Amino acid sequence: MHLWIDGQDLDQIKKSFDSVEISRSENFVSVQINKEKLLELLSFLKDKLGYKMFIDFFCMDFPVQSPRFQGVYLLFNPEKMRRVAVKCWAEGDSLPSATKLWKGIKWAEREAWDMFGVRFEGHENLVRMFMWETYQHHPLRKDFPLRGHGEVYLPPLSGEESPAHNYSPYHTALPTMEDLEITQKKRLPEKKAQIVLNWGPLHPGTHGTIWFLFDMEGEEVKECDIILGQLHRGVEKIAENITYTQFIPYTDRMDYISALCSQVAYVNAVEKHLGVEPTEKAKYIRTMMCELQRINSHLLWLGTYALDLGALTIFLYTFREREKIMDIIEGIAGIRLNSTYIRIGGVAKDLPEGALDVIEHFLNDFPQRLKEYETILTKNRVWLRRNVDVGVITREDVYSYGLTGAVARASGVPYDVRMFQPTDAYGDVDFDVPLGKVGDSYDRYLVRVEEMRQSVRIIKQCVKVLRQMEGESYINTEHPFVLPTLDQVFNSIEAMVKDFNLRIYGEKLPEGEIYLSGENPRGELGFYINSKGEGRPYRLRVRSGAFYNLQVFTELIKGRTVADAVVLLGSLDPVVGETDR
Amino acid sequence: MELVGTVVGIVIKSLIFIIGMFLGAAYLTLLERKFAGHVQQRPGPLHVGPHGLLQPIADALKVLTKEDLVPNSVDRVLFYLASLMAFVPAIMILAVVPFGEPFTIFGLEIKPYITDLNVAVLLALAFGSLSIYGVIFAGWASNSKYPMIGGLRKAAVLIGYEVALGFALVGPIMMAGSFSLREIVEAQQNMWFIIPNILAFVVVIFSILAETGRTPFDVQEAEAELVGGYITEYTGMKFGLFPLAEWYIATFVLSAITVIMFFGGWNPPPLLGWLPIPAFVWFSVKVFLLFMFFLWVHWTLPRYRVDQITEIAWKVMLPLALANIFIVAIWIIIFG
Amino acid sequence: MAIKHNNGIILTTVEEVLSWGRRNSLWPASVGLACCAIEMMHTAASRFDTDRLGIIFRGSPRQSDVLIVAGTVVNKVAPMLKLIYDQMPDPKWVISMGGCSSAGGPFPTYATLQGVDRIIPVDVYVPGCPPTPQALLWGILKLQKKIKAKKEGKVWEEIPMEKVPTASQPIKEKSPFGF
Amino acid sequence: MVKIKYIERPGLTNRERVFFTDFINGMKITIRNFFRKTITTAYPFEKLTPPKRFRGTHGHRVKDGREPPSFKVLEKFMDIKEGESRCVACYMCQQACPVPELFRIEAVQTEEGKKKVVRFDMNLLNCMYCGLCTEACPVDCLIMTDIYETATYRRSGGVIHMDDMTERAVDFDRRRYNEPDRIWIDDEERSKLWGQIKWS
Repeated sequence: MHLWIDGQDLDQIKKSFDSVEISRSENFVSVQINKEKLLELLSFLKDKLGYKMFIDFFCMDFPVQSPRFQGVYLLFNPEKMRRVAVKCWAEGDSLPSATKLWKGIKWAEREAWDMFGVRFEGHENLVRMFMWETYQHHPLRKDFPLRGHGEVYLPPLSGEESPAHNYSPYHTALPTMEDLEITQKKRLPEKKAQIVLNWGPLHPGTHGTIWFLFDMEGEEVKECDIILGQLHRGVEKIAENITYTQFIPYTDRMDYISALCSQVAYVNAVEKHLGVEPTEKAKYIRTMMCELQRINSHLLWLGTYALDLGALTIFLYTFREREKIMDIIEGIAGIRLNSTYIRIGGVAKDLPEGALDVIEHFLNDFPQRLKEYETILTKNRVWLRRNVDVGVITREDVYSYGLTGAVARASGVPYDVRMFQPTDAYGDVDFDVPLGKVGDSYDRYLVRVEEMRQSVRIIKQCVKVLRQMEGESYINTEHPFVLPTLDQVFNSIEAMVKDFNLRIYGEKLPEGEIYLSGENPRGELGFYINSKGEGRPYRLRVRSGAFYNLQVFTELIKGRTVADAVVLLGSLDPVVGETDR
Repeated sequence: MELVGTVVGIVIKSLIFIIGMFLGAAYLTLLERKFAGHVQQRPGPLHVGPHGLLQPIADALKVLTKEDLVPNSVDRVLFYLASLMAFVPAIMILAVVPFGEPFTIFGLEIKPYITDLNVAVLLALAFGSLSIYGVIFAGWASNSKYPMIGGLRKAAVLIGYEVALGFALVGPIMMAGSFSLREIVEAQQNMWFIIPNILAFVVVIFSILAETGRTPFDVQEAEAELVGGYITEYTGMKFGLFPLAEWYIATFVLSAITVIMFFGGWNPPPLLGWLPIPAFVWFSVKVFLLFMFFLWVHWTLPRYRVDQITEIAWKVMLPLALANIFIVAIWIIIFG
Repeated sequence: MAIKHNNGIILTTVEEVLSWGRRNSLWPASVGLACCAIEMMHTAASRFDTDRLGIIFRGSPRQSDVLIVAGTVVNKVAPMLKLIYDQMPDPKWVISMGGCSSAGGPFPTYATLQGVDRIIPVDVYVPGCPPTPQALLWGILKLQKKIKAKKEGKVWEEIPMEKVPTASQPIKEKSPFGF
Repeated sequence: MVKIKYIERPGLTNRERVFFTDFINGMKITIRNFFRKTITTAYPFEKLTPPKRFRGTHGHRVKDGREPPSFKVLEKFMDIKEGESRCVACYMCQQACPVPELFRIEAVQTEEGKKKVVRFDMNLLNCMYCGLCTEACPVDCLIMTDIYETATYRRSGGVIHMDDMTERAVDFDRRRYNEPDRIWIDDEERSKLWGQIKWS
């Protein structure tokens, strides 16, 4: 299913814009234009050709070329289901801001300013997205060291001189409380209403460390802004220093609630660029584990959402079901939460004995438990009063903010990556995609609960197919760039040599770039890999679903009270590891 | 001489009541944690003492010996006064609650209540509304944003439900013809007051849920929105007093008043009159069941928003209470 | 409390009872930062119930005694975490859960604090990424042993390095008074 | 085949609103769970045995006759006595690890020209427990045992050394070497949560 912009639209672009270079490859079609005509081309694409959905914007650093930074815009045409990438060199380290065309670009441009130092003219409040305001450097530049400049002497307070061999008392500079106050002041330049409430980073109500600033009149919120970066660990910078197989464990730590889905999305992107075809059994195992992880993630969402609204027992009931799924994942992969189980070319280990019986036992028992939660919550009048008509998202908001996942589907936009770009075994299983009509928190709740039922349906079909594939190989080791299994290394010298080479020099991805995304429980998780042919990616950009879904919060909370902030945050379901990367 | 006797009697009885209330409240925390545990399929406190029985003692020891941290930007007098204002009225209501009918042991005639005021209901309502001040002082004195919002929210809710509670209790008083709790109980010999006052019972249940801050009206300590409501800044025993007073003692005492008003105090249920169980046991069984009902509601339902709570108070509860007075009036005309 | 010098020589029984009280009602301040927070929630959920040991997760640091640092402590959060630690009333302990908070874990980058013990004194380090609920419960039991042995008064050299067991057998002897 | 399905929004009828049926149904479920058996494993007194594939602390397998054929090829350059760790100091585990600085491997040349591993430290506080090192070891020496109780009072407790790793792996092999590769051992702790499972 060809997903990128086709010839007919490209000719129209070539006709109306002469100084445009188009580079077409199987996995990535980009249109390059100079800075003056950029906004013109973007509005042409948005209005004339119907590419009105914003997917992602990021920058790349080429220290050798003269205009050093290059901005890449990714757009999507919801009717024709086509994608296009627009590239533009940032002369004088600055680009025109496109926030007037898509509201979702505001945070992406702040992140580009924070990480690369590219200025944006016309941006209403260009501040650092992740680091604190008084931070001097721009970390994602190629000349900035991974560990930063260690100039502060911070010995351990527990009195041990050198506790471990890789320990150094020197550390990068830590911010002080004054730095954080400056960061907060910069976010809301003028205080409009009565008080500014810090719904602080370390707060039991926020899911993880998100810092909300409410400009409040009494209990009503007039103005809101969100400071992210309290869990920014620099994963994209790490990705540029390790090989493709070594990056798989880091994809778990980004969206730690749906670890397997992130691994599958990343490994699919690498495989498609490398041209590796996983074995049939590996495809079905991946789809089954992905759907198990989706149920797992939606259960945690339901538990914390109900906990924030006061129904404490639902939190513990959903965690009882989560324990079951984590037992299954622990039995198959070895670890409960961040299971580094998927490998390039297949999966790390075969299914152990008894795995399919346990999964079937879970599938027979789970729908009845789901009905239990529904009877407590769905028709409960308190639940209805708190959820109906709270935070209504229109279709225009979905397109302009780039919302994906259950948040978009609850507003009636049929945007499901499994539908128009089926990877692994999604093409052969049949399932429904639930859509809402109104787009409020109640719809998002119903869409996610319905998605859990659909996942149960998908797993049933996968288990039925996997029962017949008992002895088949779970990893396609014939391909030159796929790591051999341990038994092959023990028994043949060639496998050992191939293993040594791949471990030392990494998988040599062909020159070029690819953007491929998977349907995470929190929206579309896309991986953009730009490789120069060595074993390490030149630039790895992670398009996080939760990052763009959280942006609509500042729009929805205006005029509502703090108690609704909890409902809205719960229904948008952000995970801080993924928003901050 | 007779004056000395009554003074000694009252002092002993009040000492028994206060110490009993302290120990009772401590073990009510254990009861709640055990009930919450088993509702969530986990055993609750298990290893501290046989089946967790020593858990309240461990909690009390730890909370008492905690460092008494008072932030410097705090209004010191109000800060200390707030926890007492919330705790003392809850215990004072016990003075008027009759636990059973008078009985005699080796010639001494003992009345199982401290005083038998003829305006007992008014006193109970007055002490109930006094605890609003504790809440507002706590919110104001902590001098930080979250307690302030939590305190004002709770005050708004309490005022709404005090009025509704006051009107709801008028029904049984009209039927009993007196304000004294003992006479109300004696008036329910043959028929409990719940039958005509079913609307008032619903209003009283919701008001008690709001008064003691139980879900679905659990506003003051909504962890998700406000970190700890108005008790965010309190540590050590000052913190210990708030949930003790509000969640356990107030709930116990108010459910005792509800039992007296609607379930006929220490009178046995209509069909089981012949059982040789003393009055005191009947009364405590009924209070225990009502307390468990509140726990059951607390651990199941989600929580309303503040403006929805006050809206229900003024638009639903108050009309229901007034309608109930009207129904009771008709009932009295018909049945005399 | 790990660095104060030993205060008393003869330990009165009151100290023994108080330390029993503190051991058996540890109220942690739920500071969940990253993936370890999910495992901390699972430890508090129904299957590995912490309420059995008297542990309730309190919202505000004012009312808690243990600070379980669960997740990566990023440079930007370090001063706030120090503030949370200072707000806690005095007999307080710190459990550093997971590799990220103990030593920067798999993130040797410009933005991560390489070990939370550079800003606050830590009592128990629980390795693991994330440590399973049983490993965290073992860390909590270790903290209770530390409080019970009243070693918090001693300087850390005098705490003997207990060997990591090579197999995990269930404990048989069960004292009726808890840990 | 993927189909679109619009969800319907159940409201609350007036009859249910008056008789509080939604509250009653919800509370029926909570009270039913009240009378069900608890699913808790009382940790210190009942421990859940992890599956054989569990990724716990690392261990060094010893030269005890069960080595893979690749070890016989590499053994000629090493002088490893019986019962010592099989490590051939090929640094492949350090190469495969995303955080290579957590390893500290030193090997020294003995008099008759053989290689001997002197020091093998791993700082488990920087480790991600991802298992890439165990898949890179050519002689199946570095494995992940099922021991998870590794909490210590000091940061240097997180660093494990070759001797206690060897001892750990010997104990792990003695306990679970010829155990079938099952999803988990079906003991009483698992059935508390799972009840009875129909094994095929």
